[in-house]
Amino acid sequence: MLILTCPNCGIAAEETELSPGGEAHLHRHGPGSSDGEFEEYLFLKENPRGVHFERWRHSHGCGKWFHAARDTATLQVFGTYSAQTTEPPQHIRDAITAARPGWRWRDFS
Amino acid sequence: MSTRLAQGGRLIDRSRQVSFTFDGKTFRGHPGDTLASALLAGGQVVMGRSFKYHRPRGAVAYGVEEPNALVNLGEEGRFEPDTRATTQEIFDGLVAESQNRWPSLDWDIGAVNSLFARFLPAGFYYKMFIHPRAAWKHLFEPFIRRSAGLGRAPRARDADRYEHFYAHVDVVIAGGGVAGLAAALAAGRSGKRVLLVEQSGHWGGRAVVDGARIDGKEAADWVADAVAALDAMPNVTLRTRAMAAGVYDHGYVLVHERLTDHLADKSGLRQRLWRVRAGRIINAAGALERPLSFAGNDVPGVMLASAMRDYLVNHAISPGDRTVIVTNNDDAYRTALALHEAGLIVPAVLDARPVADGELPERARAAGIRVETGRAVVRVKGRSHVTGVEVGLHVGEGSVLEEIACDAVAMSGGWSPVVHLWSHCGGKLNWDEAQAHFRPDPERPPLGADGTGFVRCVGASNGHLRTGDGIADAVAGAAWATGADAGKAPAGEDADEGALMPVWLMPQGAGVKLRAKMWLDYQNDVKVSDVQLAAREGYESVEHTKRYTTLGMATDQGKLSNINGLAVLSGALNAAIPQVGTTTFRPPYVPYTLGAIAGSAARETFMPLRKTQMDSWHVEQGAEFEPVGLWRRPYSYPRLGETVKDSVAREILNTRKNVGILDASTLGKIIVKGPDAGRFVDMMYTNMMSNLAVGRCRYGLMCNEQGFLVDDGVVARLSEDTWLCHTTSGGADNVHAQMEEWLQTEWWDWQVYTANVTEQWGQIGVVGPNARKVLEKLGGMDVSKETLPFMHWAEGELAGFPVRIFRISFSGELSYEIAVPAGQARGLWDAILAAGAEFGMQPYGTEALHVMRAEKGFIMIGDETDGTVIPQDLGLNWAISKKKDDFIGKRGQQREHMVDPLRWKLVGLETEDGSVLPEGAYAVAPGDNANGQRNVQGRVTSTYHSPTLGRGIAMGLVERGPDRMGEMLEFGAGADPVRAKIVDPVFYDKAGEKQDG
Amino acid sequence: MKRYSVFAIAREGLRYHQGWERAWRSPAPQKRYDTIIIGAGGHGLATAYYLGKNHGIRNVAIIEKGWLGGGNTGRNTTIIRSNYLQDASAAIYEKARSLYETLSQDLNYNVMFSPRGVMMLAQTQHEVRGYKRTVQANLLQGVATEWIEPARVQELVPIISISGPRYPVLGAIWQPRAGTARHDAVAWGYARACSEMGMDIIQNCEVTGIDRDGDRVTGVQTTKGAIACDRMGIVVAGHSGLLAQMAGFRLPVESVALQALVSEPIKPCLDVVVMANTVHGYLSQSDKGEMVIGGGADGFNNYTQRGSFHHVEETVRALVETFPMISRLRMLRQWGGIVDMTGDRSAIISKTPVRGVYINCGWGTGGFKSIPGSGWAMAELMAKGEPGPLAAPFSLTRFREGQFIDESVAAGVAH
Amino acid sequence: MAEATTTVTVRDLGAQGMVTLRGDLADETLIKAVRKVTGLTVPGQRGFRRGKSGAVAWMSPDELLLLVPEDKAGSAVADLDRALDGQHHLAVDVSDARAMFAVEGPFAREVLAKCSPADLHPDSLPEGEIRRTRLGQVAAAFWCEGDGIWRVIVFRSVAGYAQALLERSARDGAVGAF
Repeated sequence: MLILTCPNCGIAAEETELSPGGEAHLHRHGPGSSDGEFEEYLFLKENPRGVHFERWRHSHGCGKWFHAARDTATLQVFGTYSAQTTEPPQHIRDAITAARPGWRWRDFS
Repeated sequence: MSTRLAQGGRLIDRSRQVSFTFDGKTFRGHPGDTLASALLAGGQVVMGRSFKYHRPRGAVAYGVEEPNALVNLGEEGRFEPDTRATTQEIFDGLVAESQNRWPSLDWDIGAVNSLFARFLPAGFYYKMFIHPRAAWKHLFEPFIRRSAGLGRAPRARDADRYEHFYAHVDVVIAGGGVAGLAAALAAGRSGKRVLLVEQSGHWGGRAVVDGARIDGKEAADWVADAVAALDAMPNVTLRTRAMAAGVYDHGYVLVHERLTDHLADKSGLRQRLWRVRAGRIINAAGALERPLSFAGNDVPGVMLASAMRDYLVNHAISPGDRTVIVTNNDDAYRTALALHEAGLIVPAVLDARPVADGELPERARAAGIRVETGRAVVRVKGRSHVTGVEVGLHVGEGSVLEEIACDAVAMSGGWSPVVHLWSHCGGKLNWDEAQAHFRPDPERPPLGADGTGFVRCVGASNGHLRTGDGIADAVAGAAWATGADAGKAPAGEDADEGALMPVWLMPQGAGVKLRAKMWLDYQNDVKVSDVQLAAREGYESVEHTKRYTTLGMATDQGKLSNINGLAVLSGALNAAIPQVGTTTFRPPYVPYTLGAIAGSAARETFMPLRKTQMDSWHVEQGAEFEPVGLWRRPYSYPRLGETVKDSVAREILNTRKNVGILDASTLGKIIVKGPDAGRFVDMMYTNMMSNLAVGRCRYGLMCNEQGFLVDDGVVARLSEDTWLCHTTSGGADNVHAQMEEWLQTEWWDWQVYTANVTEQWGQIGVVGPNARKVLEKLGGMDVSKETLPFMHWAEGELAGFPVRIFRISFSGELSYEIAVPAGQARGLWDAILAAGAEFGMQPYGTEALHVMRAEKGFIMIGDETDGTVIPQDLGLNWAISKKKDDFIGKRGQQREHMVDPLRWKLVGLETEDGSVLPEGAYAVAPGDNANGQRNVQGRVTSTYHSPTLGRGIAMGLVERGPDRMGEMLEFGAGADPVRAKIVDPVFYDKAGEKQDG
Repeated sequence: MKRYSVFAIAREGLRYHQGWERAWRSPAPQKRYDTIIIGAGGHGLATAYYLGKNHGIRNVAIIEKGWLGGGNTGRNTTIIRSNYLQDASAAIYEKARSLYETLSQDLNYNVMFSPRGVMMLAQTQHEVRGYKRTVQANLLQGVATEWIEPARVQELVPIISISGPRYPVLGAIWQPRAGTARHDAVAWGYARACSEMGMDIIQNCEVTGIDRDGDRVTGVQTTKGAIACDRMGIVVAGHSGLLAQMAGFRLPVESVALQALVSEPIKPCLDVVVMANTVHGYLSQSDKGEMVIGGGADGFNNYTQRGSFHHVEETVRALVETFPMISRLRMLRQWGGIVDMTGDRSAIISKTPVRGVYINCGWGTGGFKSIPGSGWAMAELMAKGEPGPLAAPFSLTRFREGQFIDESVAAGVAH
Repeated sequence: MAEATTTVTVRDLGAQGMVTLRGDLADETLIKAVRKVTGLTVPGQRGFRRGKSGAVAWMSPDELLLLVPEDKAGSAVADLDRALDGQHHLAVDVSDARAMFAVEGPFAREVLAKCSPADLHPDSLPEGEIRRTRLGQVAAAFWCEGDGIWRVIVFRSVAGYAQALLERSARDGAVGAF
C-alpha cells in the first residue's frame, strides 16, 4: 500500500487516494509517425525491475497529475515531482543515484 | 482426566459462574476462562477431530497457535466455524459444538480413515483415483470434499456490524507482554504517537505466568503499573483483543480488534479493522513453544509444557493427577515445579539432554522430582486420552526401558520467535544454532518507502528469551523507533537457563513404524514419515514439501509445525536447516473475519448509488431501475398489470404519438473554457468543434489514442471561449479525467480550464410531436423552430425556471433537452408533467430511449461500440474531420488493420418473418477456420422489437456490409439459424421530417 | 518409472512407503541441449512435454530460477474455463480445457481436474448483452456454454443472494465442463513426465545472460554455468521483460501484482465456480474446504509479489454482499503473484527478432487455465519454427498492426 | 480513553452557495476579485478561510472553492467574470452539484477517520485546513470549524450514500484514539 506525496497539494496520499497512470515521460506520436514509433508510444512500455518513472493522479484529492520515481522491486520511493516536465529533474536523479548508483532508465541516468 | 483445582487461577473470578454448552451438554466456568480452560475444568479433554484421519484431539496449546481444539460457535446469524477454543472467552449462553465428526465426538465414522492411515500417506491422492476418468468428479472427489473441511458452513446472513478505522501513528507496537510494555513506555515518553496492541484480553504475556521479577517487583505488579502509566499518556493508545494481523508496504499495518466476541451482549459493533499507517513498527509478539516429535504426541492429554503451565497458573486447571514432562531445555522444568507446587504428581521429567544441571533442573531435583536425562518418550499410550508413556534412551531406536503410568504429558522442544510481522514485507531470517530457531537478521529488514528498515523485532520475537534481555532489547527498539533516547531499561530477573539441545526426532533412531506416529502438523495429520516421503520423492524444496504434504497449511498456518517439519526435511536431505530455508509468512498472523475486511461497506453502504433529483419521483411511479455506471436510471415505468415489455412499448408509442418526458440528468456535462479551448476540443473530438458558432450544437465523437470510439455527445458553444461538452452517462468522469490528463501532462502550455458540471444541472428531455406545445404552455421562451431551430440552444426562463434549452434529438422526434439547476430540477419536472398532461405526456425510461434511437439508426456507445470499433466502422466518416492534421485517435486509425477493406461495418438487419434477432448473434460464413471454428462475417450489435414498426429491427457489423445491401445472412448455428436481410440502419423517418414537429 | 495406481499405493503401504522413487530427477546441466526452456512453471513444463510427446524433441533442458511450479502456477485460483469471446482465445483455452479433461490419465498423475462448472454472473444490462454475445460466439467456436436465468443460478449456487441489493443477478453464462484442478499437481505431473522422457529439469539455476551469434541464439549463461542450445523458449510470465532484454528485444508487457486469498476450511457448500466481474470478485471452494477468492490486479508495475490490500478489500466487500454467509468466515492466508499484462491483455506466443528464440508470455490473469493449450501451441511453434493455427493470432507483431485479441469487449474481463 | 457518552450528529445543511474558481491564484486581480466577493484573502496551500458572509478554500494550485450565501452564487460568478474579464479564468456556480453536511460532536474526528484514509489527528489536520480525500468510496472534502465541529462536502448524487455512511459511523460510537 504505497504512500506518495503529491507535489501539487503536499499531501502524503495513500494509494486509495491515487490513480496510477503508467510510464512517465512518454513522447506522444501522432499522425506522421511511423508504425514503429506509434507502437513504441502505445505498447512498448518500460517494465524494469528496479528504478522506474511513472505518472500518478491525485484523484481523490487535488485531482492533479504528478510524476513519481520508484523502485519496482523494493517499492522505495525516490521522490515525486511535477507532471509538467519532459524528464526527471536533477534533484530526483541525485536521490536515485545516492540509493542506486549507476542506475539507467531509457536515456536517463 | 483434567479438573479445576480448589485454589489459584490468577485470571478467573471464582465468585461468579458462567454457563455454556458444548455438544449440547451444559458446562460451567468462571469469568476469565477461555472455552478450552472451562472445558478442561469440566473434564472434557477431547475437543475435536483431526482433518484427515479424524483422530480424537484435545487442546495442545493455550493460544492462537492451537491446531486441534476448533469448534462451531454460536447460532443462526452469529454462527461461525473453526473458532479456537483456546482464544474464545466464555460468556453466559455461549453455544459450542465439536467439528469434523459424525455422528458424535466420541463415535466418529470418519475415524475409519485412521485404520487405513498407512495407505493414505502424503500426496496419496496424486497417485490414485486416476482411473476411471469420470470417477474423480463423481465418486472420489465428493467423498474427499465431504470428509475434508472442518466446521459447518454458515447459512444465515451475518447479524453483526463491523467498521474500519484509519489511524496514523509514529510507532505501532504489536504485543502487550513485558517487552511490548517496556517499549511502549519508552516510546511514549518520547511524545511520539504510539499504538500498543495485544491480541489477548490480558497484559503481561509469559512473564506474569512464569513469575519473573522486574525492577524488583513481581512481574504482575510491574505490568499493572506500566499499563496505568501508559493509560495516563495522551499520546499512547492501548488496545487489548487487538491482533496485529499483517504488515504491508510503506508502514501499513492492519490490526483486528474484537469488541463483543467475549460478551454475552452482542448488541454493539462486533469487530473493528484498524488500518494503521505507522512510521516504525515494533514486533513484540513473543515466541511460541514447539512440540517434540515422538510417537503418539497427538493423544489428548499431551500438551505443550508452557500451555499446561498457563492453564494451571491462569485458570487453576489440573491436566491430571500424574503428568510426565518431556523436554530438551530448562524452561519445561517450570511446568514441573508449578505442577508440583500445586500438589500434583510429576512422576518424571524425561530430559533428552545427557546433562541437565541448570538452576531449574536443580530446583526440580531439590523438590524431589525424578529427573531422567538422556531419556525419551518412545510412545504415548492411550487413544482418546493418555494412560502412560513408554520410556527409552533418546539416542536409542525405541526399545522400551520402562513404562510410566500418567494421564498427561507436557512437552517442550524449545521456542520459536514469532517473526511473522517481520517477514510479511520481506524481512529475512538467520538460523540461531544455540537456540535452534530462526530469528530476524538485523542486516536484512523489510524496507520502507525511504529504503530503510521499518520493522524491528524485540524481546522473545528477536530471540531474547530471558526477561531481562528481552526488556533491554525492547527499550533499544523504542529508541530506534522514536529516534529519541529511551532512557534506562527496567531490570528483569528470572531463573538462569542452561543450553537447549535440538531434538527433531524422539528417540533419535526411531524406526519407520514410530515415525509414522509422530505428528508434525496436528490438524492436517502430517507426520514425520510424510515429510521424509516427500523428500524421498524429490519434493525437496521446502515449498514443495509443504504443498505435497500440506504441512503448515492448516488453520494454525504451521505455528507449531513449520520448524519441526523443516528440521525433519533437512535431516532427510542431509542439508543444514538454513540451506533448506523456510517458507514465506503471509498475512494474516491469525485468521480474521471477511466481515471485518468488508467493514461498514454492507447493505445500504455497500457501494455508492448515484441518484438524480427526480429519483424519488421515479420510485413513487414504481419505476424499474437499471444501473448505469454508479447511477441508477429508470429502465421503464410499468403500470399495474403491465409487464416491463408492455410498458416499454407503451412509452415508445406514446412518445412518438404524443409526448414523452425523460430524466436525462445523468448525461455528462463538461465546461471547457479558455483562449486555447477551441484548439483543445478539436483535439478531443474527431470532428471540427472550433468553428462551431455560438448558440449552435454539434454531435461529436471521442476516440482514444488507439482510434477506438469511446464516447459521444452533443457539444454546444456557449461563448467565444467556452464550450459545453455533453458525454454519455457512464462516461462523464472518464472524459473529464481524460481532458485534464491531456491538459496537465501533454499540453500544459495551453490555456484551458475544464469543470465537470454534470451534477450542477438537472436535464429533462421533452420529446414527441406535442413537445413544443408543452413548452409553449409553460411559457417564458420562444421555442418556435424559427427562433430555436434544430441543433441550436437558447438560454432563458421557462415557467420561471432558469434554463438552457437544447434542440437536439436522440429519438428522431421533435425534442427539447432542458437543463435547469439541479436544485430546481424536480420543480420544473413537476411543472412540465402538469403542463404536459393535456397533451398525453408520459415518462419513458432507458429501454424506450434505446429502442427509439435504434429505430432511427443512431448508434449507442457500449452497444455498437465495444472498444474495438472505430467511427469509420459505423459509417460516421461525416463526423471525422479531414481538415484537422491531428486529433486523439487519428494516428491509430491509420494502422494496417484499421484501414482493412474487410472490416465489419454498420448496417441494419431485418429478419424475413419480422422476428427479433437473438442478442449478440453472429452471421456465419461458409466453412471452418484452421482451428475448426465456424467462420463468421458479422454480428448483431443491437436488436429490439420495434413497437413503432411492429417488427424486429437490428443493427449489426457486417464484413463490407454497406456494399451488400439486400443480401441475406444466416445468424447463429445448429438446427435453426435465423435469416436476415442487410438493410439501411435507419428504420424510421428516413427523411428526418419528424424532428421539427 | 513406477506407475501410480491404487495397487502401487497398497503395495507400498505394506512397507511403509519406503520404495517410492523420485518423481523427477535432479541432474546437473549438460554442456548443450537441442532445446532450452527457460522457466519450469506450468507453461514451460507443458511446452517441454508436448515437444517430446508431439514432436519427438527430447534433448531438452528446462531451467528454473527457483523451484519448479513456484511462480504463478502455484499462486492462482485454479480456475479452468474457455468461455471466451474472441475466436483466438476460445480456440486455445478450449484446447487447454479439453487437454485438462484427460491430463491425469496422460500424465499418470492425478491433477484433480474437476469439471464442476464455471458461471459468470451478469449484473448489469451491459453484461447481459456481453455474455449473450459470448454464448453466441461460443456456439460457433465449439465451446459448450449456455445462458442461464437467475432461478437456475440460485439452484446451482444455493449460497448466493441473487436479489442484490445493489447489483441483482440478471442471469449468467454457464460452462458446465469448466472447473478447477490442483495447481501444484499440474506442474508436478508435467515435470514427472518430462523427466521420464529423459529431459533435464534444472532447478535453482538462474539465467544471467543469453548468448547470441549475430541475430541467432547460441545458449545461455546461468548460475550453474554456460549451456549451449539451438532453440530457446522463454516462458517466465512476470519476468519475461527481463529475459527479453537479455536476448536483446523488447516486449509489450508490464508486470503487475495479482492477489488471491483463502478462508479457513468448512464443509462443502459451493460446488461450482462463480465469477462476478461487475464487482471484481470470484469464488470457489477447494477440496480442502477453503473458500478460494480472487480479485483485481494492481495498476502499477510491481515485482514484489505483494499486492495492495485495497484490492483484497474490494473483492471481499463484493463477495460478502453476494454470498452473505461468508461474512463470518476468516481469511486464512493471502498472497500475490506477478503477472505480465500486454496491451490487449491477451498472451504472446511468438517468434522474436532473435532467431531461435521463442516467447510465451502475457497470460496476465489467465495463465493457469491455458497451460496445456499454451504448451501445445508453443511446442508446435518451436518444433516447426512457424506458428500453428492456435499460436498464429498471438504474434508479437499484432500490436503494430492494431490486430488485437481484446476480451474486455465482452463483460468477461477477469480471468 | 473512556467511551464518549454523548453522540455525534450528521445534518444535511441544505442549500449553500458554492463557486468554483480556476485561475492564477497568485494574480493580483484574482486576489482582489476574491476579496470583493467573499471579503477574504486567498488562502495558501490547503488553506480554508471563513468570513462573515462566506469562505474560501484552496482546492488545488489553480482552483478555489468559494462559499457564498445561497442566493449569491450567480452574482458571485458574474462579479468574478467581470473582474477577471479578459484574463484566463473559469468561474462556475456549483451550488447544486454538491451537498454539505455538518458532522458535530465530541468524536466527530473519529467518525470521519472511520471513512477516510486522511490523517485526522488534531496535530495533522488543524482548524483552517481543508482536506480533499475519500469518504468511503466517494470523493469528499472536509474541514474543522471548531472543537468537534466539521463540515463535509460531497457530490449531490451521492449525498444519500455519504449521509448513511457518516450516520452509521456515528452510531457505532467513539474509538477513543484521538
